[in-house]
Amino acid sequence: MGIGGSDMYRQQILDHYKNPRNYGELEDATFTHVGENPMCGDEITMDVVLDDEEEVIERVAFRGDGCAISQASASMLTQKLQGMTVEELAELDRDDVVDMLGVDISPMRIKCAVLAEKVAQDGADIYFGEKDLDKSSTEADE
Amino acid sequence: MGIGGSDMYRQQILDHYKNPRNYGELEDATFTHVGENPMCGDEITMDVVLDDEEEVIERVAFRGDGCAISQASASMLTQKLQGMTVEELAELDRDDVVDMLGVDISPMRIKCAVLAEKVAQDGADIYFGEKDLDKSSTEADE
Amino acid sequence: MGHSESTLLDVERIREDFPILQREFDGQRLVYLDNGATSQTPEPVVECIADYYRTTNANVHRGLHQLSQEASIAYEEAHDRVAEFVGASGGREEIVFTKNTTESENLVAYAWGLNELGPEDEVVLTEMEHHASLVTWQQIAKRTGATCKYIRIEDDGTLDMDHARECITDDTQMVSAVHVSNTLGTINPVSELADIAHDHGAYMFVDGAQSVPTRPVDVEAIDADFLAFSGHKMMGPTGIGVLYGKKHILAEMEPYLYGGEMIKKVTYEDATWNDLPWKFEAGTPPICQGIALAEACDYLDDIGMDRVRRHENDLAQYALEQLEATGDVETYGPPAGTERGGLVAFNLESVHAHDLSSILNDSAVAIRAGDHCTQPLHDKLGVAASARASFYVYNTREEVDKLVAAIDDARQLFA
Amino acid sequence: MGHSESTLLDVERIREDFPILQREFDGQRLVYLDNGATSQTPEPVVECIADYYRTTNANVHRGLHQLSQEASIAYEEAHDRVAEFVGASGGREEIVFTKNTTESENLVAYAWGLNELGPEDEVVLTEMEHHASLVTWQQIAKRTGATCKYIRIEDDGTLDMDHARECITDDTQMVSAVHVSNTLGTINPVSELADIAHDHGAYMFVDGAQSVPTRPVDVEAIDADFLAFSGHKMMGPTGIGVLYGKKHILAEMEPYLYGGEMIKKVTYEDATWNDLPWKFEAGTPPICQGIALAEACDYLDDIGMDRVRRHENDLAQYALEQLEATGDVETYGPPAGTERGGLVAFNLESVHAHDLSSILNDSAVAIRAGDHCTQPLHDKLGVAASARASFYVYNTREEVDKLVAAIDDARQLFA
Ligand SMILES: Cc1ncc(COP(=O)(O)O)c(C=O)c1O
Ligand SMILES: Cc1ncc(COP(=O)(O)O)c(C=O)c1O
Repeated sequence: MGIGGSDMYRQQILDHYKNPRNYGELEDATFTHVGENPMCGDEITMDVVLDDEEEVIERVAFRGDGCAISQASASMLTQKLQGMTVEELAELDRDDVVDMLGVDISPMRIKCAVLAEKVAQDGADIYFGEKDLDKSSTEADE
Repeated sequence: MGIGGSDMYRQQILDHYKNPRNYGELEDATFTHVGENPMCGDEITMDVVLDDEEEVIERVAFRGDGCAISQASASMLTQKLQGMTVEELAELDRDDVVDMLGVDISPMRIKCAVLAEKVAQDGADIYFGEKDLDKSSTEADE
Repeated sequence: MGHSESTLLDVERIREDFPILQREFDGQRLVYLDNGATSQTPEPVVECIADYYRTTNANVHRGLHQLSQEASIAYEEAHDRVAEFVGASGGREEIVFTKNTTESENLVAYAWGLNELGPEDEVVLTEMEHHASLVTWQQIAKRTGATCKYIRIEDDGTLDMDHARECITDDTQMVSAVHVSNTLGTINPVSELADIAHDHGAYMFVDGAQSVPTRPVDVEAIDADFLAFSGHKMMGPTGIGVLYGKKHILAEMEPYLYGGEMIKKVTYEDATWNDLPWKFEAGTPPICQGIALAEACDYLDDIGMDRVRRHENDLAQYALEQLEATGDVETYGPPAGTERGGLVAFNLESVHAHDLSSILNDSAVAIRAGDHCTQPLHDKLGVAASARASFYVYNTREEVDKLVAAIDDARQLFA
Repeated sequence: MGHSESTLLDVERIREDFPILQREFDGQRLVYLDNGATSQTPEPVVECIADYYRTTNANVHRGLHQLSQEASIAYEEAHDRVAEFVGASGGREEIVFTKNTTESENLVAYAWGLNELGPEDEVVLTEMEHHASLVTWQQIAKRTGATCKYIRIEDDGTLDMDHARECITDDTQMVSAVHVSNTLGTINPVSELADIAHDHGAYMFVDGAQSVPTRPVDVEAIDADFLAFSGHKMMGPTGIGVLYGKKHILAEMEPYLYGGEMIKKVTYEDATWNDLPWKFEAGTPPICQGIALAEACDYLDDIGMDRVRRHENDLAQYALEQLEATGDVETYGPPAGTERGGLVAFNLESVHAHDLSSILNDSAVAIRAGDHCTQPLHDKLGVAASARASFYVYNTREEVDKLVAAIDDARQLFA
């Protein structure tokens, strides 16, 4: 197989793309954040509800537009994040996203894959005051 | 032989370089003009005396500094110009200069070879008002 | 190579000069349809490059030794060859070698625009400009206080020439238009635009990045004041671009990059400038790339640029018909039947262009997906991205069929 | 290639990689001593270039197809490789590919200088600057009202460091100095200059055109803010140069060339910029040339840059001794015994440098004659031109002997 290609488009990814989980808005979101890949036009908004101690992620929803990789990744991430701690979210990296997707992501598509993860992390960072509030929108850069 | 090289340095050229003819100044010059090859540092000043009708070149002298090709070419030109008409001077071109030198001039040295001819021509043009007087000094550009 | 009198291209013979076209991925032969981004390089050009380094390599202009003389003459004559290729009768003095089309645009924007534009002035562009001219003029305008205006596009992907006549006024100093759109395939009436520009005393800059490689272009017939194009899109190497400029305009322009070769005299206090075109080629130029570009011009002229043009249009029309026949593919630009550049941008209804490109890659079909450096045009078209198949002399109708079949695979996968 | 543990170069083995060195003119083997102008290109680099066009050629960054991915990865990794070569721990984000050293200087002069300099500001250069930095900063200073100052040279060709400390003041915004002089061979204390510059809040720009090819250079050890060099002087192709810049400085700098690849978002009204280093690489970059430059770095590292340095100095010392022994040759720069770059500029009393070079060419000895793009320095030395022999790893003492013998021929001819 080549570096890229439809190996990426396994049933699970297509399923999440066509039937995104947790798609929509959470009115009681603790924080909301939006991000995009300017070059691709992918865009994702994530709503996250934390528990009262603000330590554990209770519910997540997303909405957005873009390629199958970015949208499926967001959909799968909403499931994965449920029940995770904020600390665990902060530690997620590119490898975790690729593991979650369960396919090889070609180097040129990795930005699409990690967008949702970045949006969730930046949203949390901004909420907890660790990031410049100016940075009102996230750009995937790896 | 290569394109360039000591084929250029035949006895005649070396002789004119070492013993330049008509080297010096003409106090009664009808016109005087100076020119240079900025890249090479060659510099030549030519004094020309015309006859009373201002048609025929009576005497020529030059002075200057530079490589053997530029200086020998100037020396030989002072001889060649003697007795020529101003019109004939205007018609001289690069081929005439190469003929006069009697050797193949490498393309990268042609500027050195034609400098003196350009100086004489521009000097005449300026004197007869055919060239911008601003152009007070000549640059070989071929 | 030598081509017969026939007006058709001998594609099989041409393909032999491009070893890269024999590459296989997973047993499938490469179908290279990304020529609008960069063209492949024929053996004579590759050999010219290797020969240069093996036999002639030296710095130019000033060396008096044999190698430098050979390299200098070849490099200088490459300017003449390129001048001839685009009909510039002024020869080398009208041809500046840059690194790409983008730098050619920036050269004029910096050397002319930054010095000449002011708050009263206007630069007129088209809505289909590539970022190379759009961003450049937009930013130089911002710095000088000048205004950018954009000539509207009609629904069929052609320029609204009435709007062009409205936009271009006596305040207009520069009109910059893409000759062949790299997204729509539209062939713009640049000669007519040049007339309008000149009527108002403005300069005409033609972005020839997609036209010079694919059709006969004659700067003097167009009456363009400037023309920019890239070597890598016309079978030449990367790292070389061209700026054609009318001699009297280039002569009056301030220099752009400063350094060696572009000067005449330098003191610690000031400097004077070299003759054309060297005044605009500071430092050691792309010597090998310039020489190889001249070789690419030979290769293309040997095929015949009119043959190239017809082949381009033929494949584009065929692709357009095949794609439109599917029913769920939207194509952009002039409709089938109107001559266009050899490219078609499109979107498959159910599949994002990036996914489509990734899936096509599985069938070894190489297309481009994205905004093709025309983001504002894509915004106007209402899409974030599109897929684009772009053809060159070595492409065939069979390859278009493979493209269409691979699109069908994607359609099935996402169904 | 692989070199033994010995500290000496295996010159014969190296020469096998350079077919051009086998060229003969009139039955005489080429003696190429013009490496300061451009170096020759070893087979691994030539093959890397040809391979690129035969197997990988595609546009970079955005293509999702296989070829584009291969080309993109190779091109991006070339930045990392070059970063490693000069000790830039920030990797690709600190390495911008330009077309040559000259453009690297202009990039900073335009993107930083034009925006940041004003009438109160000073740029400090040295009297031995190459036109690439001298003319660039002089002209950008003229446009911004800033002042240029020149650090004096001592009689032995070294910088007067007391004068450096006088010149560099709190008004100084930029110090730009050549690392190894291409005329004098002097190795300047750029790290000391950087310290002085930084004490006054100024940036330090190092012109590494002659140092990076010939010795180990570590930007972080020098603490240079910028470093510029050219591929064609270090066994790489023409058409590629490098600008190293500290990441935080590059990040804050305005862009330079506008166009595709360097943007993030574009509308008809405005644009935002891409991440480092792409923000400074507008349009299709010199893809093949960047990849080949990385190959050249491999080739040089395989020899070992410290070995290169010693070989350079050894030949320069030997040439200096031989030339001075003749009695009628004036050499410039530090005297024999002081380490220098691998070059010697000189004049034979009775023969103009241009004539000398033409005559040497008859013995197939290739040297440069002229002002070597240091006109003001030549004025200071009181000569219009000089001859220059410059060495690289494939040169030998025997070749220096041939140079000296050929000079004797000229001496006889003009006697
Ligand atoms: C010291 C120095 N700086 C700058 C340059 C300019 O390099 P390039 O011509 O590759 O831009 C050179 C080479 O001529 C040089 O020797
Ligand atoms: C119409 C048009 N203009 C300009 C460019 C820019 O060319 P380059 O990237 O070679 O500078 C391109 C190619 O991408 C193009 O298609």
